[in-house]
Amino acid sequence: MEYKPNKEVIVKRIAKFFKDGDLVNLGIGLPTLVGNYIPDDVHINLQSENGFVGLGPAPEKGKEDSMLTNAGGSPVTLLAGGAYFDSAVSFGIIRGGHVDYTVLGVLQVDQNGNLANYMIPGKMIPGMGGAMDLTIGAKKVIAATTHFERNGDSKLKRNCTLPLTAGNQVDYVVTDLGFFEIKDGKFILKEYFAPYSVDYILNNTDVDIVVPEDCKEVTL
Amino acid sequence: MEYKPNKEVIVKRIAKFFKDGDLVNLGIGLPTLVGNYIPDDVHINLQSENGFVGLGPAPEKGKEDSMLTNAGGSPVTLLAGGAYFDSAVSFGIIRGGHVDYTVLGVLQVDQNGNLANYMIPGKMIPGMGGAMDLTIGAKKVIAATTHFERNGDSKLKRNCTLPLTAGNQVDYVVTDLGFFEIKDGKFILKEYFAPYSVDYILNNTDVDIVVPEDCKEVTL
Amino acid sequence: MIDKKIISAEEAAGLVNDGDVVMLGGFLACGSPLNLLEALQKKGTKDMTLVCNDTAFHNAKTGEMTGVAPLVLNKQFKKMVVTHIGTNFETQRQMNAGETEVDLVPQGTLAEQIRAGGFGLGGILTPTGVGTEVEKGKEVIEIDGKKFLVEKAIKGDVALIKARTADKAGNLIFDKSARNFNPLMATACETVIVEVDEIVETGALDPECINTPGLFVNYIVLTKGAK
Amino acid sequence: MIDKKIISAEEAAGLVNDGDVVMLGGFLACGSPLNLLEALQKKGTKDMTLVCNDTAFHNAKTGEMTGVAPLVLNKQFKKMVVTHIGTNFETQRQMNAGETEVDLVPQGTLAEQIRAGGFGLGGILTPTGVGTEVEKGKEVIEIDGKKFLVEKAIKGDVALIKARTADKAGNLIFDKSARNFNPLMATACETVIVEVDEIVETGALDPECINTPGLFVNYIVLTKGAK
Repeated sequence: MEYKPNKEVIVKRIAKFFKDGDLVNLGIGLPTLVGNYIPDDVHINLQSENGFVGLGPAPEKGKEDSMLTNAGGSPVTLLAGGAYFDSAVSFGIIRGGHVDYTVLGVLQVDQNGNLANYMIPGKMIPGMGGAMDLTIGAKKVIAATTHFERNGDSKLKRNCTLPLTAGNQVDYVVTDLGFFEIKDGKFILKEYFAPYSVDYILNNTDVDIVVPEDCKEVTL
Repeated sequence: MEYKPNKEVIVKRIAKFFKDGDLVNLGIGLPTLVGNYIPDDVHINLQSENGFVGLGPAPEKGKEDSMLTNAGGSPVTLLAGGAYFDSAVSFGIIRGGHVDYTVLGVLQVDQNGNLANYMIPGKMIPGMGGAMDLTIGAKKVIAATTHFERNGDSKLKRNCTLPLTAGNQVDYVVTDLGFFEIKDGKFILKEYFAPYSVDYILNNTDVDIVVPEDCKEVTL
Repeated sequence: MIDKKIISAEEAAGLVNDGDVVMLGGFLACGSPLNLLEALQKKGTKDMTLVCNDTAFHNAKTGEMTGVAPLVLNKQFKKMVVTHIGTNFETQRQMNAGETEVDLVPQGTLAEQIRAGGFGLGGILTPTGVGTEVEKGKEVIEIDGKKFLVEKAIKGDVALIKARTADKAGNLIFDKSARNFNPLMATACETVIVEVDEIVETGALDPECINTPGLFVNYIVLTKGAK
Repeated sequence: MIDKKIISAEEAAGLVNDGDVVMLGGFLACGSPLNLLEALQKKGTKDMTLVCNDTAFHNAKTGEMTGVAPLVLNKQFKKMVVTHIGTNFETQRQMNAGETEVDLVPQGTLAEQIRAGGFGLGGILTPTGVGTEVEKGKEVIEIDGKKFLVEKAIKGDVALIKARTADKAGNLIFDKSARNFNPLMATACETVIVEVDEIVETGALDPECINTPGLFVNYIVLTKGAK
């Protein structure tokens, strides 16, 4: 079986995490796409760390407001019941544990819940932006990533080698192969995504993976 | 000459300190009265540490609003250009050095600029409220006090014996006998108030007082 | 946005347990949730720790009381963390008699400690209180030659706050000087109960002017206004 | 209330000196004072230290730039204290080449450091950055078994901020997500210059909704709005 990156599977699965009333922060890039797959009957509150809650969908073409953007700089809208605030309040909400879930992109994530996602020394230095606060502060941290790098290496590691965004904070990892919980220094495989098998995941990921009895195949 | 407490002299003199645009915080009690004597042609901005700037005079009888009081709990008004904020912002303004003058009451003030005004252990414990932040934070601290206690002791001391509100922060002391600057561990007598004389002050105040050449008599 | 639960003052009092750390908004009772306090007084909840700017007014001569004063007189608090008790002779009496533990905290420090608790900071470094009784037992850090006290964050079990208006999603707008500690306390407690004068539809409040976003609020109690 | 001075963008740029620590509001240039930046670029002020969320956009392929990017390209900064430079390849290039000192700071930490500077705190204790590169060279304090970094307050010489509306007394109201760091920076600098879309009479703004009281503002620059 050949691996083909599939971001849609990742964001579709993550979109099923949330329940009514959850406050959720979606990181820039892949995580932002999760917002497009939230079930219609689930009402979550999205935070934009540049300064508001009640983040709504992109405006109609021609109705963009340059004074209302998401953390990636793209025009968005505000839902009824949303509220604006400054950056200190925004990160107070984050650091204070008021965000139920944050979904973050990944350079590396390891079986101890360490996350590296803000720099490759000497090469790519985007900076941490809000990622360090989000990783430390959110009640649950979901790492969202394609399972493999372009060169075929797994992004799931025994130990991150890149500079950490935060240590021991990642709760869940969702890749295009499966959904993992991180517990006791291991990846617990809760679901594997068709058409991949448990063996395919185990054979291609050099980390400690536990496959519990209730691990199940899911088609997304 | 017999001493007779005269609070009006104190507040009248203090009211002459300010210039256009100064942000001023007047403590509870005697200092609050300073607000009644600001010259008509001087426009200062009064802060109320319970949460606003633009403190105006007491409302007309019958127009009191229980949701708008000063730090002493008395009904007040808001001037055009005033703004409300929470207690963290209010004390951020104070601690951050944005208040030009604070005028505070006194139990004891000494020649090193130490102020004691929040408790007499075992006897009277009002608590420091905002006084510690104001004393530490305001650019200039004016201590406002009758010169003597009821038993005849001077409130100006060589060393405070009561618990300090803050150390080395008082810049000026205005009593009903004179106006002192505190400098290099001494009280500098800048003005003495009729009908008292320099000698009267020196003979009745057991502290180090310097009388500079330009010390002058003032009638208030 | 999900609607918040609207409950009665009595139901709200039922959410406060004996021994809870209770943060109470208000400054000399201006901005205190008076109906919640009355319900808590009736219920007789005890051994609470009070975190509040002050203990309101209790006139020694006339016996008149405002705000939290009746609960102080009832000895419903085993401890009070306050900045000023000069207007309540009974609090001073209990403190001097050693009947109740009273921590006196500078007002700006208390505001920052509560904010730090709500905003995930371990504490703040403040120059306020250096060289005073407040310094006792605290760590002192020197930064660029200036001394600062390490003042730790404070969190609570229940916040009892007062706002002018809530929308159904729990967004709050306060009222003039009645804002004071209320928005700070809303960030720092497990359960946040707000007493309001009116509830409006979600979306009716100006999103630029919301002092406390609904995410901080758990329950709304609608009263006919402050007493 | 005393009126604030209304000046031109060019006069404003004249208030910024070579070597100044300049705090710049905005998040990817949303809420940056674009006319002030243009004037500062023309004037060529140099050796500044920039404190800002980011260095806006500079597209490596097209050369398109927004916000502060032209000043970065001009090398008007000797140092930049920022949280994110992923959208400006030139900042990354200067950092990697060692041409400009770039301090990367977690966004929530930068916000608190600026607020601490403005509000007279020596710093704050934050869990953010513990066990990462950010911890290096910093004091770590343990409170109730949890580790926190001591992050020091930051102050600046000049704040260049953007608001939607000022009244003549300098009270400010911002605009949606363009608020971000602007109100924080207004507290933390010796000189505060605000670029606004409109100036109204003192008293015309709702005193419940003022994000930055006029006491923090020194100069107002009226422009025809954000570019």
